[in-house]
Amino acid sequence: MASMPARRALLEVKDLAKGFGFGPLRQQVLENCSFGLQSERLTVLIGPSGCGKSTLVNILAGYEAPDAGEVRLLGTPVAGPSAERLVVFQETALFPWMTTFQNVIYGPLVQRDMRRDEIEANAIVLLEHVGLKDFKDKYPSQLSGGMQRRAELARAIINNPKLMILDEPFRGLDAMTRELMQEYFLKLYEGRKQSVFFVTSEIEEAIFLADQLLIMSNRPGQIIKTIDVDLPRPRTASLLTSTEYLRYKDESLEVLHGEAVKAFAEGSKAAADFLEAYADQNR
Amino acid sequence: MTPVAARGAIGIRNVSKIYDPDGANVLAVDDCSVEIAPGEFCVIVGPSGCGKTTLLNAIAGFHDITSGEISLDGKPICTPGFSAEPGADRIVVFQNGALFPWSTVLNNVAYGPVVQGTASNTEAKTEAQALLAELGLSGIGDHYPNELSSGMRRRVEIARALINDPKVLLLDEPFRAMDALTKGVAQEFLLQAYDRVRKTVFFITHDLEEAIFLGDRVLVMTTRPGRIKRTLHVDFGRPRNYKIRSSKQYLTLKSQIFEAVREEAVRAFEAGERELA
Amino acid sequence: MAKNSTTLSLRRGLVSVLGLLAFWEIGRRLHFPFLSAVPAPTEVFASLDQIVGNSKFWNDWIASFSRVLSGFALAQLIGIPVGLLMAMSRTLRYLWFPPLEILRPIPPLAWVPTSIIFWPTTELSIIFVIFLGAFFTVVLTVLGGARAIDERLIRAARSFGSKPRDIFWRIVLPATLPSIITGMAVGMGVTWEVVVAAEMIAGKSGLGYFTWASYVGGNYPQIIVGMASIGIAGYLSSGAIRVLGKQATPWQRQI
Amino acid sequence: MTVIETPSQSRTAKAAEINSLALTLFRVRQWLTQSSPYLGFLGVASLFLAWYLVTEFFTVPRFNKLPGPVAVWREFTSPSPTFGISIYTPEYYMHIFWSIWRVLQAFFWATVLGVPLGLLMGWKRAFRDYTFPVLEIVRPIPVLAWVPVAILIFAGIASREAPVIFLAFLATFFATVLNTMLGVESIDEVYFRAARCLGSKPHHIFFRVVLPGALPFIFTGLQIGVGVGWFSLVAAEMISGEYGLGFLIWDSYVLSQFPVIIIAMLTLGVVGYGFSAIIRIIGASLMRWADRSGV
Repeated sequence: MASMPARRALLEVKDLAKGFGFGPLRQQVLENCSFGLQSERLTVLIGPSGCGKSTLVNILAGYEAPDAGEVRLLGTPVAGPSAERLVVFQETALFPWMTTFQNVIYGPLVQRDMRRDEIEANAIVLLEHVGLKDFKDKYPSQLSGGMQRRAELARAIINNPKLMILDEPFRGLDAMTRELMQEYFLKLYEGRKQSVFFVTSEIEEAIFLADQLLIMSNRPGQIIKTIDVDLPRPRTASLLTSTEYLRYKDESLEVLHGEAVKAFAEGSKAAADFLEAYADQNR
Repeated sequence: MTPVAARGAIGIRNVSKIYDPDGANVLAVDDCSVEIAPGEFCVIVGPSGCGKTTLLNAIAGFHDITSGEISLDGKPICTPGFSAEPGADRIVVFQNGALFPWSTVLNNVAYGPVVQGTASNTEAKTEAQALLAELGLSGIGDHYPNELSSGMRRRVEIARALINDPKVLLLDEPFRAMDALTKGVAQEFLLQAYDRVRKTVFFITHDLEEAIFLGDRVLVMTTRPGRIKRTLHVDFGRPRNYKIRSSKQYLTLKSQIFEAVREEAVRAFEAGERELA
Repeated sequence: MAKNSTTLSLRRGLVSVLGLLAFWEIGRRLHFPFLSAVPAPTEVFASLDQIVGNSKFWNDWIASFSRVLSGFALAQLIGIPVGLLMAMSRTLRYLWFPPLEILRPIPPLAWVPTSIIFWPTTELSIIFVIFLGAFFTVVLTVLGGARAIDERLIRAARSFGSKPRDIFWRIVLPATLPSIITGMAVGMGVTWEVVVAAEMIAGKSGLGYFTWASYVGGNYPQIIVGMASIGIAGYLSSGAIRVLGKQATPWQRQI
Repeated sequence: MTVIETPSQSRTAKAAEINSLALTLFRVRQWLTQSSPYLGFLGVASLFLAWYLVTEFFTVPRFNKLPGPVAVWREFTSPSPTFGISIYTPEYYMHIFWSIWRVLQAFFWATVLGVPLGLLMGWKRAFRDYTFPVLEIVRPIPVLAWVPVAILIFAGIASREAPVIFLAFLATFFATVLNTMLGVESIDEVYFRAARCLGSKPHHIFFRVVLPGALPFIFTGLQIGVGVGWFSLVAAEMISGEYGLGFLIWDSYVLSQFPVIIIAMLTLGVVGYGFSAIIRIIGASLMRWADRSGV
């Protein structure tokens, strides 16, 4: 792995561990999971379904506390959610009762550190940038899947988070819309100095977007391989048929396929439902 | 060598379909013609709204067509004003799954033979048990569908179709809701079930990768109104496994129609945005 | 295709309703079992002009509506905050839910005697029983709605740095609005059930009393007029709430 | 030729067993350690305490006319109660029996007539067109507005039971029909298509898709129906009954035997709660498949 120029480490994760349940039903979801994120780079995490990716996202975002290990953002330990680490969820989490415009201005509005007209001006510029200007007074239910995703990206970007976390944002979109959304997202990312932590289970998507690729093992999840993807930027669709892209795909496919079969075999929902049941307790 | 199917030839000749949702008649499929040979794995790929589901529903007998004719082994099954009753000779595996949530895996698989009267309740159950075992699904017979993962549910649904030995298997984006890794393994399951007893397969999808990996022939559809834009013959030979995904030949095939598919995707993406907004 | 199928079902509906009325009329005339004592549509219609003419009848409408509205409004004013409080704070929920669960299954009308004993006037006692009927419905529906908010929306709001008051006013309240409206619509239905019975048992005025008095006074066609009026009044008030509800939740209207 | 072998098949089944037993154990432990049971107990205790303070201890004006918990308890548990109603007197159980017996009859007829009607209305468009408008016109009329007409309808029959049961039946019937119809309409079209693909005849579709698919809604309808039926029964008994808890409440009021009113009210609450709990349990056991997927 070529030695990368020493960039300031944005986020350090050391020996994270997280489990649910009790006694014989103890389900270890994350086990000594460690990695680092460099600032202004697009790091992609890939792993089979049920390997603890979403749990890791919840810990980084501050919604859940790990059982062991720690997460430091620019040296200071992370505690609870904050606008420095914003999450774009899998299914849309736009507020259904607010229009697109009200959704986008929500963050700066509640932080109350900018005048309202300034916030609204920023929002208009951003909506123009993501091509949603003439949908600003529409409700989320009136937007297509692609448009909802773009509105959600705008809602996060307007707060200039130090780290943007995306938890399989394009899952559920059909393959074609997904490819176009990936290009769209890259255009947005490559235009700004933004550190991104992107979680996915699609190999093609991971390599197409990533500067650095982290591969996670099956449950209990930990980082088992790191690949530096130095494909040229800006990345275009034609890249998908180039040989280097193919090489990276082969390299990660080898590791991932074994993990996928294990996850697929263990596919019974019984364990997953137990975790869900545990989650209800502390709501 | 696995037995080549002698039946299940689908003839689609100049088929068009106009929908009339409250007056604004929409041309969904425009003059499509294709002859699918018995035992052929034919894949239709295209953006949403390109009429691929309309074609599948017409073959399955859920609605008629406005012009043209669809025949199965020479017998017309769908013409303007007429559509043959859906039946066990052409079974659909639906996009979000249609296992009866209220009956166990075993009763689901045994459903076909029981209602058709081709087997008694117990005979059907033993037959179902055997098929499940052969497909590596033994041991989950008395589970309910909601207790299984999406990958497993999809395999049971394919088994539920295969037990009736249909002439044609119609698959409507069966792996769409799955994450990529589960999807890859589920696709391999379908291929191995296909190799077990050759059947005509009519498979529709949004995903070009999936189309090339699975199909003998790939038809690219245009955005509404749906026309067959390009045809691609895929001869990887059978059986196939995930290794071919990174083979040179796979990539050249993909690049051949990548542009054609992308054009339609972009048009649909823009149309979709306008249509919905 | 869609257009003529709605006219078809309309026609069928009309046929079945008219058929039923005809059957009722013939049944009364030919003294079918069960129908012989029930006044026929024609008799009811004939008695209409006499009733609609006198103002007492309309006073009964006003009496019933005023009781329903006061009891209902009270139930919303107290019930909605209680429901929201129970959703927001777990201790309150654990504290208040069991007592509510004990009182809820007791049918509101079982409270009529106790209410008469307790309250100075019968008017107040009827309004109290109406209040009870709507109160339990609203509290439980609002509680259910507030607790069913998608966890990710709360988490997203917290990530943006929302203060607790932002979470309540900008997230919990709007998200619960649809279930508040459902609670009101269902509650309104219950209040009409209760007011009719309470007026029959202990009332001196109102549509329920009118219907019962018509029976006691032997003026049977008026019973049907009373029943129809109560049905229309109930339908109008629930309908009004649904219309208000649609205005208050524009995001729910599918384009 | 085995497809991707899944060694874990037996493990999944075993996991399911451990899961449900240990899960309940875990839940009980969780429940005990948390504050919910103690707070709940505190809530109920404070309700009864407030009742006691207001009626018997401080005898606040207005409240003092109501019987307090101690008086009610003493009456309820005394072998020779002043007003003849306590756990020792057969009359108490006779009233309970009458009320339950009436609700059971109403519930039976509402199910026998309501469920098939609801299933057909949900399944066949034509059937729905003929029946739904009539139901929609009659439904808004509060059940108790029917009391006078019910008496007239059943005037011919000697027993005064018929109108009371008819009223409870009406309430339960509407709830059952509408919820059953909703249940059928909630079944995803894809299950009808899948069944037709597999060669089902119409009667297969009715018994193997329409009925099971609507089952969760049918039980919701029955549960609401029992609640509403119980509600109407009490009023009907108050107005024109001879026995039953509703009658007991009104009769005790007229004879100003106030503690009995409270006894009858609390009994109504407990028996009503028991009824809907029984239906919930039957429903849950019948629909194991729906418990987690929340169809």
